[in-house]
Amino acid sequence: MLDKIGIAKRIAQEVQDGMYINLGIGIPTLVANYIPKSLNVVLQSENGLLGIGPFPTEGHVDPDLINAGKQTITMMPGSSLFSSAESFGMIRGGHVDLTILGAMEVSEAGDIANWKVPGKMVKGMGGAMDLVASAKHIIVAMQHCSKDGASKLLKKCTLPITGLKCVKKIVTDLAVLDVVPGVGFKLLERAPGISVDEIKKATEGKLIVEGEIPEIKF
Amino acid sequence: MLDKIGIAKRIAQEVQDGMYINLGIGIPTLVANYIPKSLNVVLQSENGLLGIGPFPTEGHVDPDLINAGKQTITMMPGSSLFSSAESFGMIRGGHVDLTILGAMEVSEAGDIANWKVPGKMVKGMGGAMDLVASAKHIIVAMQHCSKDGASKLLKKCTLPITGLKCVKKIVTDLAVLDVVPGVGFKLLERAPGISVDEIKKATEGKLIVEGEIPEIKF
Amino acid sequence: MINKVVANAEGAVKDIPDNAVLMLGGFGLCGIPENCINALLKKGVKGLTCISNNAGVDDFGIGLLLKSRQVKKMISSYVGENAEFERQLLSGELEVELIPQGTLAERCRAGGAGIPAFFTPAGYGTEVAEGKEVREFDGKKYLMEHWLRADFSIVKAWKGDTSGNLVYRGTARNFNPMMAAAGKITIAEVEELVPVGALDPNNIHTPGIYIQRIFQGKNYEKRIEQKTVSKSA
Amino acid sequence: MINKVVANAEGAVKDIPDNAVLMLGGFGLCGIPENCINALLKKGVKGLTCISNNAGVDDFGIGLLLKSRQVKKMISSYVGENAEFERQLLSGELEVELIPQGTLAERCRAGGAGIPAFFTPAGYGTEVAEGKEVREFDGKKYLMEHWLRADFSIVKAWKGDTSGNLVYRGTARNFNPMMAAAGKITIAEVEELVPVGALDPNNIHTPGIYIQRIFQGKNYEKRIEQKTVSKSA
Repeated sequence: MLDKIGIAKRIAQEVQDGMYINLGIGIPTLVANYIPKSLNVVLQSENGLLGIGPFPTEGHVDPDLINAGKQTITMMPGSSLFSSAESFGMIRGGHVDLTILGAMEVSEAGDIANWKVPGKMVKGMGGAMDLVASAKHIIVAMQHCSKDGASKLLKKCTLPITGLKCVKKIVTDLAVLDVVPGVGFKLLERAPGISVDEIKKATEGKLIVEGEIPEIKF
Repeated sequence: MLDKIGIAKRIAQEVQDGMYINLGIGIPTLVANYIPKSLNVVLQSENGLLGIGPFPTEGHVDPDLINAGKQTITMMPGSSLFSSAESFGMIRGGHVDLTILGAMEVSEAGDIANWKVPGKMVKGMGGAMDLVASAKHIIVAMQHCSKDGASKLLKKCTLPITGLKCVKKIVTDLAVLDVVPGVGFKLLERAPGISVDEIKKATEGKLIVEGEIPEIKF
Repeated sequence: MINKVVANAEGAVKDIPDNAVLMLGGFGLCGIPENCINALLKKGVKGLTCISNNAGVDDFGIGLLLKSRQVKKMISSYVGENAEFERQLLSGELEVELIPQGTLAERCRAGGAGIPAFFTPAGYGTEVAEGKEVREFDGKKYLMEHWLRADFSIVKAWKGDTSGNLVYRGTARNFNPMMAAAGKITIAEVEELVPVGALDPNNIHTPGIYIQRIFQGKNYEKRIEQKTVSKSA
Repeated sequence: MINKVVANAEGAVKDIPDNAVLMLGGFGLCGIPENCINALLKKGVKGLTCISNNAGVDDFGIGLLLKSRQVKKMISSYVGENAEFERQLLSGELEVELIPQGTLAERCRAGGAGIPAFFTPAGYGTEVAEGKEVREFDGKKYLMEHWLRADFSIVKAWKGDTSGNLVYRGTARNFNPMMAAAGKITIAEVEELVPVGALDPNNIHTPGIYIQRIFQGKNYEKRIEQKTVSKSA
């Protein structure tokens, strides 16, 4: 089973040289720490920055420099700053190569729900709907099941939808899966110590298992 | 009768302090020379500049600084440069207070034709259609009649239209007129030495003459 | 150039009436018009509709106007981190319209640029799409969204000249440029007011044509919502 | 940062095929990609559709590509000042689509920003409106216009860094930023190529994400179409 850092590390393996990447809040933010230094990638912050750098050291905090999670950040050399309209133009126009975000549910069609739980306080969708509607490639970082053991990889989402047919790949604490349109969740890799049967049990949506399923390698 | 400079001088009287103004090619460009120095106005060039200054002196010509007529220009202190999308956003969004342009024909409804003569080479509308569709206030500088004496202030335009019901005021070699929607051309002033009868004869569209019509004063 | 300078925040907001529709720049607490928010608080204007990506926190930013019950409606993309907000929302005192962040940015941009409607894929298939026209282009579904405009837009810039040309700093730019263009009257507060000619024309973020009033703000707190530091240098 | 540098114009345009749809930045002869136009001329690629506000003059800019019969279609707002152009147009060798300048700018912007269609008042009631959907908003009539995108966009900037961040100069900015974002592949030629980190992040006009290839051009002529001077200093 993977912890949050494990999920982040495994997603970091998907990153390719030359990519522009938008990282969501939570586990996706951690991915930045595990991207090999040999790769040249640029991280986008949808509030108006290309080139997110590490968090600042204590003396270098700048209130005018935050990420989409409102955390203080720094800029890499070669960064650019722009308005929210330009930023979402970039996202909507398909210029961002990879979007990594969290989810509460994903359906076997690739629908995602991650913005609202009925009955709970609604905080808003922020940029999530724009991101999922336009991203060329979306990887979801999530727990395979809820705390009470219910699967979050479903036939159909039960929570309000953020976007339809958009998720391409999922990395959970149990497995790595592709969403194959019209087919279902295709199991690619097992988390260390997790059996195919355990993943089957934890997946409500249609799970495709073909041949030997290897364990995730780091 | 007014010459081109006379028309430009009379239009300059319409300019008010604090205005942002777009000047078309030809007579409208001349208007800039006669705006009283006491007025603070800003001239917009739709290729991406607010704050057009005088033509440069010989040693200061800059190929990267031209107006919409492709003439070399200078910038006033406090200018700003921007893209064509921003520039026409400004125009379309109604931020430009006054647009002054030339016309081949104007109808009594305020329609304007100034971009195309069938049978002649079509050069394109440039920014004219955007300007007339969006300007808050449009003043047209034109000759009252064509070279063969035909009126250019018509019931209906005969040439392809640039925009509908947009012209508010016209200054010709013979007269100053308002376009009153649903009514016609309202005669405001006569050019020096021109009688009301001469203006009537030169105007095909409906001309409204109420009371004494004063001569243009400079 | 045209002089747009007013003395201070109180002067800048003095004619904002009850029930006005306002746009307020900023993302989180970054790039928000602190001085004008305080002046609105002091003035006590009521029934405001506030278009702003966020709603501040309990004791800072738009949160202050919520606490004093001056806001009737929020139009935002993300409004967490605010207990008083939640109380008013659940009790029905406050209306909230939630809009995807990119759609909000583009609707403001459309308002300033004279585009009454446009198509975006964001929100298709979600409850955001309810009642909206759906159209397909090149095999993909889009929603028609309308422009947003405001009676007054209130923006915050780093530097500005007396004719209203603005330069923002860092990620404090965010929604400010689009909102500056989408207000019938736009008020800019700046950290540093400079004479005309002091800013490079090539590097103006908001041309002065969009600004009707400008003043140099004071006592900027520039509060940080999530101070996050790394240990290594 | 990602390195996008190619050796020269020839390398930058080498895979542009016959019948490609190109966007070319510039207004008049100001801010046009001189080096790439010359490389296209040398390469002899044919059947091009060129989206560009103007079509150059007889012996400079896109006019050179017209003279060598490499252009099938021009999509522009104003195409005067070009005798060869006129001859080809009248003889039917060249197709021309004329678009109001602001609509052209906005259609390019929409292409880059993923907006398939929007409404503009420009051209309502004129022959530009033929076949287009008309819709009324707040009592005013608008046309629906679609995005424009290109197989290759070719832009010219003043300075650029190796990761593709661009800064334009003066009114040479014009259509370049929108076209940069609207190309599947975008090539930028710059007067000065600088290392990553040399440009101020706050003053980038085109973020590098839009640029796939960049090179430092040479021998810029920067021809002036209408040299106009005043006598007094």
